[in-house]
Amino acid sequence: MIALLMRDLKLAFRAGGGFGLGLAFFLIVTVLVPFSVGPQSSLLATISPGVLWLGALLACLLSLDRLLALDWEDGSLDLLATAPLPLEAVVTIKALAHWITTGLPLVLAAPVLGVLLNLPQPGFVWLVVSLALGTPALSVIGTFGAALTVGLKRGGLLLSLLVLPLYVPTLIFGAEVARRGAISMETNTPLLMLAGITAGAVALLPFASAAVLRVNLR
Amino acid sequence: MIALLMRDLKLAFRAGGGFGLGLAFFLIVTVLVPFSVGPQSSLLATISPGVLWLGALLACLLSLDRLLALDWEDGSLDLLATAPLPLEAVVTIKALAHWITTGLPLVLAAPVLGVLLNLPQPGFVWLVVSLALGTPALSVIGTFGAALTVGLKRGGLLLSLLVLPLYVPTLIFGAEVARRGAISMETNTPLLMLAGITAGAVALLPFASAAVLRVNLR
Amino acid sequence: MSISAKANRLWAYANPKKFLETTEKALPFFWVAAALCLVVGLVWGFFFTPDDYRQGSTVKIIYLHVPSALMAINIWFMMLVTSLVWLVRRHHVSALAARAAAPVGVVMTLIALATGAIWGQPMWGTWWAWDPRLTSFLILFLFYLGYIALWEAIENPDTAADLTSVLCLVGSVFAILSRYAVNFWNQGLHQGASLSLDKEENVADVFWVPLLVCIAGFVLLFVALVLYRTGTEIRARRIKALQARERVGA
Amino acid sequence: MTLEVSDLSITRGGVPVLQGLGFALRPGHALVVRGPNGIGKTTLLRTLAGLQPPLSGRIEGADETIAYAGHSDGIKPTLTVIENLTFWARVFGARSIQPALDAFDLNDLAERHAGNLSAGQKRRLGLSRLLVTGRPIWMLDEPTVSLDVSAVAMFADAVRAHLGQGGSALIATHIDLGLDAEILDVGPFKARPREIEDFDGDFL
Amino acid sequence: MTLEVSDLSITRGGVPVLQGLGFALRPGHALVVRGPNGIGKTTLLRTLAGLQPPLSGRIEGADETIAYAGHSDGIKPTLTVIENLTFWARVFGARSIQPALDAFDLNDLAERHAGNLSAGQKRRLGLSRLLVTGRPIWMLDEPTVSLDVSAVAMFADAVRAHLGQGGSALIATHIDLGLDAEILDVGPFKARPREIEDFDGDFL
Amino acid sequence: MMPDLGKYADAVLSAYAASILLLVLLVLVSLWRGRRMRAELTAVENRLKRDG
Ligand code: HEM
Ligand SMILES: Nc1ncnc2c1ncn2[C@@H]1O[C@H](COP(=O)(O)OP(=O)(O)OP(=O)(O)O)[C@@H](O)[C@H]1O
Ligand SMILES: Nc1ncnc2c1ncn2[C@@H]1O[C@H](COP(=O)(O)OP(=O)(O)OP(=O)(O)O)[C@@H](O)[C@H]1O
Ligand SMILES: [Mg+2]
Ligand SMILES: [Mg+2]
Repeated sequence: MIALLMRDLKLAFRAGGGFGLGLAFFLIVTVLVPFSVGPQSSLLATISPGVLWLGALLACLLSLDRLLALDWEDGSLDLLATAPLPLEAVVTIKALAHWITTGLPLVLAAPVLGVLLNLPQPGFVWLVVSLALGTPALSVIGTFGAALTVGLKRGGLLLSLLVLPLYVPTLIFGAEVARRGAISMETNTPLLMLAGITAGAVALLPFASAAVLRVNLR
Repeated sequence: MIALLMRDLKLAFRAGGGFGLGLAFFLIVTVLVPFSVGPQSSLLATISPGVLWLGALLACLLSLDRLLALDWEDGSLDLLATAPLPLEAVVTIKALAHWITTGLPLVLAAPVLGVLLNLPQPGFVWLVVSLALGTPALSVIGTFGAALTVGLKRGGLLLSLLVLPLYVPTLIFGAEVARRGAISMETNTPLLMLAGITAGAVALLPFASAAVLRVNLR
Repeated sequence: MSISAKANRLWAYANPKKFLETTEKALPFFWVAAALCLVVGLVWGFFFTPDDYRQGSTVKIIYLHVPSALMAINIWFMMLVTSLVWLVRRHHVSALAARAAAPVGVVMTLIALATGAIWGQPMWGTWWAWDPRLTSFLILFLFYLGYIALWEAIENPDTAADLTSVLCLVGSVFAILSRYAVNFWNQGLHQGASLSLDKEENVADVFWVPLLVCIAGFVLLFVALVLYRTGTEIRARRIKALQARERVGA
Repeated sequence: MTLEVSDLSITRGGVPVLQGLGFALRPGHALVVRGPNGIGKTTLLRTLAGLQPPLSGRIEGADETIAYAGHSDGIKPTLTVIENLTFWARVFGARSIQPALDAFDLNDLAERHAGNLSAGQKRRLGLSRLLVTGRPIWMLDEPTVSLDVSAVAMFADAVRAHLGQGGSALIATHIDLGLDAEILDVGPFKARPREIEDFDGDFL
Repeated sequence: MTLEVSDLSITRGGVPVLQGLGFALRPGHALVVRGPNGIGKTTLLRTLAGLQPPLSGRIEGADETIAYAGHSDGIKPTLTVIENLTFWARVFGARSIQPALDAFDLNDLAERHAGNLSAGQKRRLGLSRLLVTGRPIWMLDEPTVSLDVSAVAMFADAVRAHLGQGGSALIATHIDLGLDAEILDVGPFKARPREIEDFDGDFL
Repeated sequence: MMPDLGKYADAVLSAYAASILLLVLLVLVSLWRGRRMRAELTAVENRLKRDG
């Protein structure tokens, strides 16, 4: 299991950096927002928590299609399925590797990008907290989507289509935490919901992902 | 050349629909925006032209990585390069096919999504006009990016990183047209600039793309 | 000596070996000169210039901000030129010089952005505003990142040189386009009328002379760094070639 | 560990391809699966390896005993030869990858990125993985594709050594490997389509 | 159309692999390229097909005369066999695909999606593309991978027919095709590394 | 002899600190990589010369 995690991390670093690039996409989406909605800083301040959450979500999403597809194409997944590792462990580790290479850097970079979008002062902490709590759910849900679409020729967009509705609850509560935090409102309720979603997803979805993957390997 | 175009369109329809999916992504991004920035309709009306442009751009972007990568992986690109078609023609047709399967549906769907985001009445025409003028540039620039990264293992995110800054001028002028249109301001200047960028990109970039592709095939 | 003969002598330095030998000798001079100018310029600027009547002591940031901003743009220019040389004449040293310069350009851009942001907080009351000049710097930063990422992602050095050169060319055109687009999009705060430093004649000599020294320091530092780093890239390139050969020989 | 198969029927893409197949693969023995293109050899091997369920019939002794090597090798182009092998060794809990490197003459290539190998070199790396699995039954689908004569000999030696240690191998191939093995021709087991009228519960 | 090659040196990944290679391929003749794994056969074929520039040397008669078939077949899994072939026929301006279907016995598979073919069936489809190119020189990299005995015979017949019509073929392979062809062993042309001291402009 | 920076001391000092830090880092990283490549090149060259 550790071998698999280490390999996936190594691959992410080698392949032009799964690390840097998810981040870069986040950065770029954030930068493009003012170009499209205009530069007024009050407007930006209003939408910034939501935009940052949406950007993080899209950055996660964009890196999902390489989560399992590469292993599928070169036959590694067949071999892993016949190896003495339960598929549940395989998908959990894949999700973990995805979070480490994508979610974690996003959490760390969010405050910097908050500056670009005039995020109000009290919002920074809440933005980071909500992302740290929410991104693991994004990775686990995304792994499920990747397992669903892995056999399809370039399921990239189909993957997005399937995963985005699943991301809605996480997004709603996550963005709500960040938004309320930014205007110094109470954030307990959405925060609890967010934590609940993440805990549930992490505990249960790997079984669904493994089942789906087994079907796709047939 | 027509054979290539027809094949690419056929492939797009078969492979779970390059058609439907770019669109679906556009739809979902638009739908997620109210979830992330909150539902006040005045705020949505202000940002809607920009958000629609950004959504269209991201939908384009997301479908770029299958533009050349599939043909590269299964060896078709090698064979096309040795066929009696100049590579310049090949990349132009690829860009055209991408526009027909992605850009065109986006243009047609944008007004519907405008309703969802409270786009002000006068903005609809301008939104459609600006997208119709701007999306061809997005496809051509995207083809260049795809040609640059085609040899790389899953260049997906690198592709976004390279292409997004190139999209900036198109986005600025396009969104500006839509934004000004929505508040009934004069739109001539940005419209002209947008047209200029598109014309220039369509006329010149295929040569760069072909050159780059030739290097990548070595 | 005719111009073409001179040019030919210049091309001789495109031979990696000759380049290494020559820079080996020239480098100490550049290091020392850069250090000298930087120390003199910055110390002079920081300790021995008066505060501006309007901006107070923040004016001292100019000694870092302006030189780095200038370098950030000009380094991209230099990369454009060397990329063209590679595409036309295929001298490896030229491509490698572009590669060596890019990280220096990133750091310069970062310094300009950071000092600008720090300056913006007291002057404009915000770290960041979507002012055209600031914005176009951010875009430049993205171009640098993309350029470097492309170099890193491609394994075959010649392929990488070709592709990054084309990217640099196309990117330059789009960078200029963005500059106009951004100007059109937002008129901005940077150097409003209150900051008359913009026009050369309005700058008091007390600020101007140390600023010039700092600019010279930054330029010299850049030259030293690029020569040194190009040497490093040449060696790395040769290591790669030798290792590849070793393997095939095996 | 004997692999026993009886009255096996298998499907591919919802169509039965082979039926009524039975054989036993005993330790120390190799079985070469032969048959024309498209008869269902790949499907058979995938079924035995547990990657897809059989339509009917019994497979015994296939639990965690099979090392499967299909058309693609599961090699990561950005990892080196050693890194690739070490990964599989750790997954399967093998101690050392040295024997695998030796058997397929990979020592010279050890530090190369797998993406830079030629077709035959890649294949050798893919086959060497079998040695680090420690599994008794090898299940190989056209293993000698792209291999030159000396590499085919290396492969045959590796199989012989494996058989000598009480392992067994099931190999689908079109060419002669120079192995001393029984032949299983699957041609006669080609599935006969059911009666059209027989439109029953499972649409086959 | 004679293909003439003289004093050719080729590189792969920035390393010279073959040097001083020379041969002539006359109409009606086939040439089989042999050599151990990793010697540079694939690289040679790609260079001759114009996919990469040679390091030095001359190649004559290779302009728009070569039909190249590499390790991968350029087959689209979501198109049917006929659609795949028709596409290439239109690109190369061929009139009919029927001869190609006949030569590789693809008529029964004509309406199948190419993604559902077995390895050997896919390969047959890939080879049939050669017949619709109408190009005189075939350049084939391990064409018989995954083919069964009868399909190899089909392939040999197709090559013979092509030679009979004044075509020619250059085939890299490790196995015996039963063709009456000259052999070009590239082993002796393995590139010798340059002097270490020779640290010149092109890093080779 | 620290000059009086007034209420902007934080800004000015942090600007200088950040810039100088970045510059020094750049120089150090360059030198470090330069050294490494130099050493590695001699090693590879020697190895090749020895092995012929
Ligand atoms: C992140 C923010 C900033 C960026 C990216 C930035 C960028 C630039 C650039 C590109 C130049 C051009 C140098 C030239 O063309 O001569 C410049 C010059 C200058 N900047 Fe900034 N700037 C930023 C923030 C600020 C702030 C906040 C101030 C002061 C309130 C400021 C004051 C100046 C001054 C005085 C010059 C010199 C003008 C001249 O001599 O031409 N900048 N800056
Ligand atoms: N997804 C699918 N749907 C329908 N039929 C399929 C599908 N995949 C494969 N087939 C068919 O199933 C049959 C068995 O295929 P299989 O790959 O097992 O053959 P094989 O014996 O390995 O052939 P080869 O020697 O060419 O590799 C073939 O006739 C093939 O066309
Ligand atoms: N990108 C690369 N960088 C460095 N070396 C490479 C690269 N790609 C291939 N090589 C090496 O170049 C040599 C020639 O490879 P090539 O694929 O031409 O061999 P081949 O004769 O076709 O072998 P095979 O019979 O195994 O297909 C091999 O030794 C290979 O390892
Ligand atoms: Mg098979
Ligand atoms: Mg080969």
